[in-house]
Amino acid sequence: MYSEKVMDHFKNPRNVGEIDNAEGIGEVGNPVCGDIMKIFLKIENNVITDAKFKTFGCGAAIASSSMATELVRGKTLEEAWEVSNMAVAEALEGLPPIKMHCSVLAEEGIHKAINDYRVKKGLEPWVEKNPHSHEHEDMTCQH
Amino acid sequence: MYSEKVMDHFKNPRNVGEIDNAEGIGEVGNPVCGDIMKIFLKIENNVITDAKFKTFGCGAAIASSSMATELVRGKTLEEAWEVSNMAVAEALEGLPPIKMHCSVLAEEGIHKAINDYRVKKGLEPWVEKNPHSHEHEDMTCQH
Amino acid sequence: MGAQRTIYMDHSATTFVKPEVANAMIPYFTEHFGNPSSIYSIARESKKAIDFARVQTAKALGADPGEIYFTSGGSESDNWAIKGVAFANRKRGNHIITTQIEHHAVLHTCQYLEKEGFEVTYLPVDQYGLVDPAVLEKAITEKTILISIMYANNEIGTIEPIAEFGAIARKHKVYFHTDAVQAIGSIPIDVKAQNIDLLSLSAHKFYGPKGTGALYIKKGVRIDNLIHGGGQERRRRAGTENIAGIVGLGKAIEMATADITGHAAKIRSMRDRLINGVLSTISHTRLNGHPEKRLAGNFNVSFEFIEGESMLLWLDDEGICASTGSACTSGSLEPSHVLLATGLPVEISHGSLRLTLGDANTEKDVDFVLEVLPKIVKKLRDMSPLFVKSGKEGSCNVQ
Amino acid sequence: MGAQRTIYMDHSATTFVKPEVANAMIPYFTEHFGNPSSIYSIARESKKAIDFARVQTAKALGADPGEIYFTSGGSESDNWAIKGVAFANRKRGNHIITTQIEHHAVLHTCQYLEKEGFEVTYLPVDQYGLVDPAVLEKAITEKTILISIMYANNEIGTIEPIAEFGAIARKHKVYFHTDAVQAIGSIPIDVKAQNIDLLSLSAHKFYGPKGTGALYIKKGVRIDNLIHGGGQERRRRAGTENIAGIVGLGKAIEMATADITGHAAKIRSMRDRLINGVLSTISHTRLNGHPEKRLAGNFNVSFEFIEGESMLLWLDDEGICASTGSACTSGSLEPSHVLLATGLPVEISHGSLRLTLGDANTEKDVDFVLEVLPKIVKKLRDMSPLFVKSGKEGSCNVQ
Ligand SMILES: Cc1ncc(COP(=O)(O)O)c(C=O)c1O
Ligand SMILES: Cc1ncc(COP(=O)(O)O)c(C=O)c1O
Repeated sequence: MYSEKVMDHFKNPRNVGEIDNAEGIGEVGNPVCGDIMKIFLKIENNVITDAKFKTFGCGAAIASSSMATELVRGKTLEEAWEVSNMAVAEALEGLPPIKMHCSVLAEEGIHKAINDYRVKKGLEPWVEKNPHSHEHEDMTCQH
Repeated sequence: MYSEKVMDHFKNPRNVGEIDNAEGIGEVGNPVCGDIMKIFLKIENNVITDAKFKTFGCGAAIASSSMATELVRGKTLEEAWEVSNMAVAEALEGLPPIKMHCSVLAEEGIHKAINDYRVKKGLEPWVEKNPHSHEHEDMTCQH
Repeated sequence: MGAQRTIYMDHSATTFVKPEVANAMIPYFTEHFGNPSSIYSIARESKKAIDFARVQTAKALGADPGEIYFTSGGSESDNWAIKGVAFANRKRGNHIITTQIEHHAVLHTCQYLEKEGFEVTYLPVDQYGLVDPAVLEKAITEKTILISIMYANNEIGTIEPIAEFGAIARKHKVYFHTDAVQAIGSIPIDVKAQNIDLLSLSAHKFYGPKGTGALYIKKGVRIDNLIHGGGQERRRRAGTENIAGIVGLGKAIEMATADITGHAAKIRSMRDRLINGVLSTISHTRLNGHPEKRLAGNFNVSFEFIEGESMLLWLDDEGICASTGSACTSGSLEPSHVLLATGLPVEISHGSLRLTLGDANTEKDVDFVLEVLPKIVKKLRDMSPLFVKSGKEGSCNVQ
Repeated sequence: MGAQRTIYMDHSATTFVKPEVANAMIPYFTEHFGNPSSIYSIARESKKAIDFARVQTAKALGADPGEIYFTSGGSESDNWAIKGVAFANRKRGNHIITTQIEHHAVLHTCQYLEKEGFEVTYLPVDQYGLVDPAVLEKAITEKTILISIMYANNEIGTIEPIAEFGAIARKHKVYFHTDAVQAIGSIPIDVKAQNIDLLSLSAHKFYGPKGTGALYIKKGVRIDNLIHGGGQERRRRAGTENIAGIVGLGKAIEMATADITGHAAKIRSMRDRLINGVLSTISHTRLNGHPEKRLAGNFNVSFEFIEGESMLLWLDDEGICASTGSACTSGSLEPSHVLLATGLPVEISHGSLRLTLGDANTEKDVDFVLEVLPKIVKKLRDMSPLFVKSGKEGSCNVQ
């Protein structure tokens, strides 16, 4: 069902935990839908120097959180914003169709954490370029 | 499917053949229905001294003809008239429900041969006591 | 993954075929393969084997052999019972009563019938998954032609008061069908005493082969065919008989019902140790289903703050086979309709685990699960954002 | 009875399971028994096995694996194809075209649909059992939603011009279903080239297990489910998968289609020797079906003045397994609807015998039947009142 990469990130998730006094925090998802992700970003000079997560969800949700935090570490906020759900899914060597929404959640979590930082800094939050890309047929629970 | 008795009378049918100048001959059935029986009776002093048959039909039809001719041999015409299809079926140790009509055919064949004799002798043919007993649900081909 | 051995705790999803059953089946593949509808000797062997399995099955249910019809499994039996009775009795009425906790083979069939102009009442259940006989009786109208209530639930294991439903159905002259797929071998069944008109069963739930089931149809019940064609099964279910499968079903049901009480007691004692062990060592944990009126092998539990699939993956990594909800829905994102019907909050239903014990298990398996499961729950809770919010203390166990 | 050995000449009724097929199946009973819908490792084994069988089946038909749905046999496949398309396309029209010589799984399903408000045209056949494509095309109306014509007839073996029917159906945008139960392994099939939208098959006709079949459904075909419930077979056919059966079907269809031409040539040469031997030594004998366009193993013959069942019993006594008409109707008193459709007089149809050769046979079997059959026919004719009437001389063989 899952790729080896997904299983690796599920069984050995990178960056689990919280960051005290994180510059940006994003929580997405809904317990009613069976998945919640909370992303913590440490941001120094516009660069993500640390990223951590806590996730309630299925194997794909945990692996997506792990991979997304890996992908944004060391990136500028502009670069991190461009990390799409497809990039997360590809880095995981694919996700089953009914699990694609987990990668969407990860993208949303990163975006929300970045905007949390921007708002706290008194900046305009960035807008989702293509919010409709987050809708997908297979979702039975809309967040 | 068939009892051992049926198989015995099918494989070793008694009284196959014709009787030259038989006193009574009865032919019943219809090739369209898949069975025809022709019964030949030799009658001396109101007693059936010989009975033979020719049959086109299934295993049960052949066994019923064989058994019916056995049962009426040596009987008076009155006694032979009383040999019912149930008697034939019982003597055969039973017939499958969809094959019960074969025993009916045998009874009818004997009756027809007896009446053939009576009519030739200028006597009234006997009437079937219970002609409706010959109807049975399982018959898809009515003779 | 890294498992050394397999601990199978998903007997409600399916069971292994017992060697005795497999051995009974094998001669019917290459040797006694004759089509039972034919008249030659080797075909009569097949017919005899089917007749024997029919007697075995009838005996297990207290039915007459002439009331047993072999099918391709529980789903076909459920579809046949419900659509068959519905269409054959349309002129008498168009109302069907079932429950909210049925298997999808019943629920989706009823939903299909709704599109075809039937009205269906889906009875609620209490927190334990029990249907109230008084509520059933009130739901009956003069248009009601069929009541279909499962014997025991496949997810939470709750055993329904079938004899009471049967009596009510009889009193109101409504046909009563029960999906007994999970009950065979766990609960003694007597279709006559319990006033059951139709009963579905499936061989692979009691150590028989997959793809073979049966429908008991009480003599005289008006029912349409589901699969039309040849004259097999006394003209009621077309298709060349799956002789090996039928022989396997017969052997399996005979074995499964030979000593139900003794067998259930053994399974129940292992299961109870598992339940008590889990509930006493893991906090924020709820037992789903009825504490006593439940299938001997069934343990269904919700762990708050974590999600079921990730539990399953870790259990699988340890060689433990389990499920969340029913097997057929474990690929889906939807929470169990059964748990929701018992009033369990959606977010908690996501953290549910079903362990169903059976003949593949030993006490050692229970020890191992009790050793491993608390660690898995802890690991997942440690990474759950919900756990911190709610605090680690306190317990809301339902005993 | 007294037979020393068994000569099986009823391969169209059912076949033995080949040892390779049985061996492929056996591990899935006691070992790899996991429910393929579950997510743990042993269940993934089951899923892989089913996926593989799906590829094997698709390859044999020139289909995509995603177009193969496993069922419980030919009858279920036929019922599903016809009812499923009929109900799903009711709004487009209510007319179905089939033929007078279909298997009962098609005919009785169509008769059932007539009761449900559908109109069915039963196309006639010529003396050889062939359907005329021009007659088919003329029967199509704007209300026609489905054409169902069998690939090859189970009684007389006639092979229909399926590609021509497919082209006509495509031209008129009507779905085309073919019952290919008898064709698999005897005739090369290519569903794409032949414009087939739905195709039924059944494993036990090509040395696979009974109780397993498949329906090919071309991508995009609108069809309702027949068995509702769990999400198996991509939500189209509920019920825990008969893994062992499906694995057996896959292996069997791969073997049966590996060398159709070579295999058919071998069977055909035995069969032709049998036909020629019987027709040349027994008078008042007719070959039923088409002289060339027939299944390689099929020999259907009518012997005037005698009745089929009594022939079967004597053949059985010699250890020869044969049938009259089809297996499903051999218990019935009705003459074959197929033979009648070819114009054979009823009384002659009663004296019909079907010998279907296959992998169980050798040239010796043919020798033995040629030795025994004339004696049996003579014995029965000698006790037939019809034979004398018609005279023993003369012949009305149809070559
Ligand atoms: C042409 C044809 N269609 C359908 C069937 C039905 O297949 P099954 O008996 O496997 O259901 C058969 C054989 O019985 C057949 O010969
Ligand atoms: C209660 C219940 N009903 C019906 C079914 C369907 O049985 P099958 O999968 O054999 O078709 C199952 C199991 O899958 C079940 O647990």
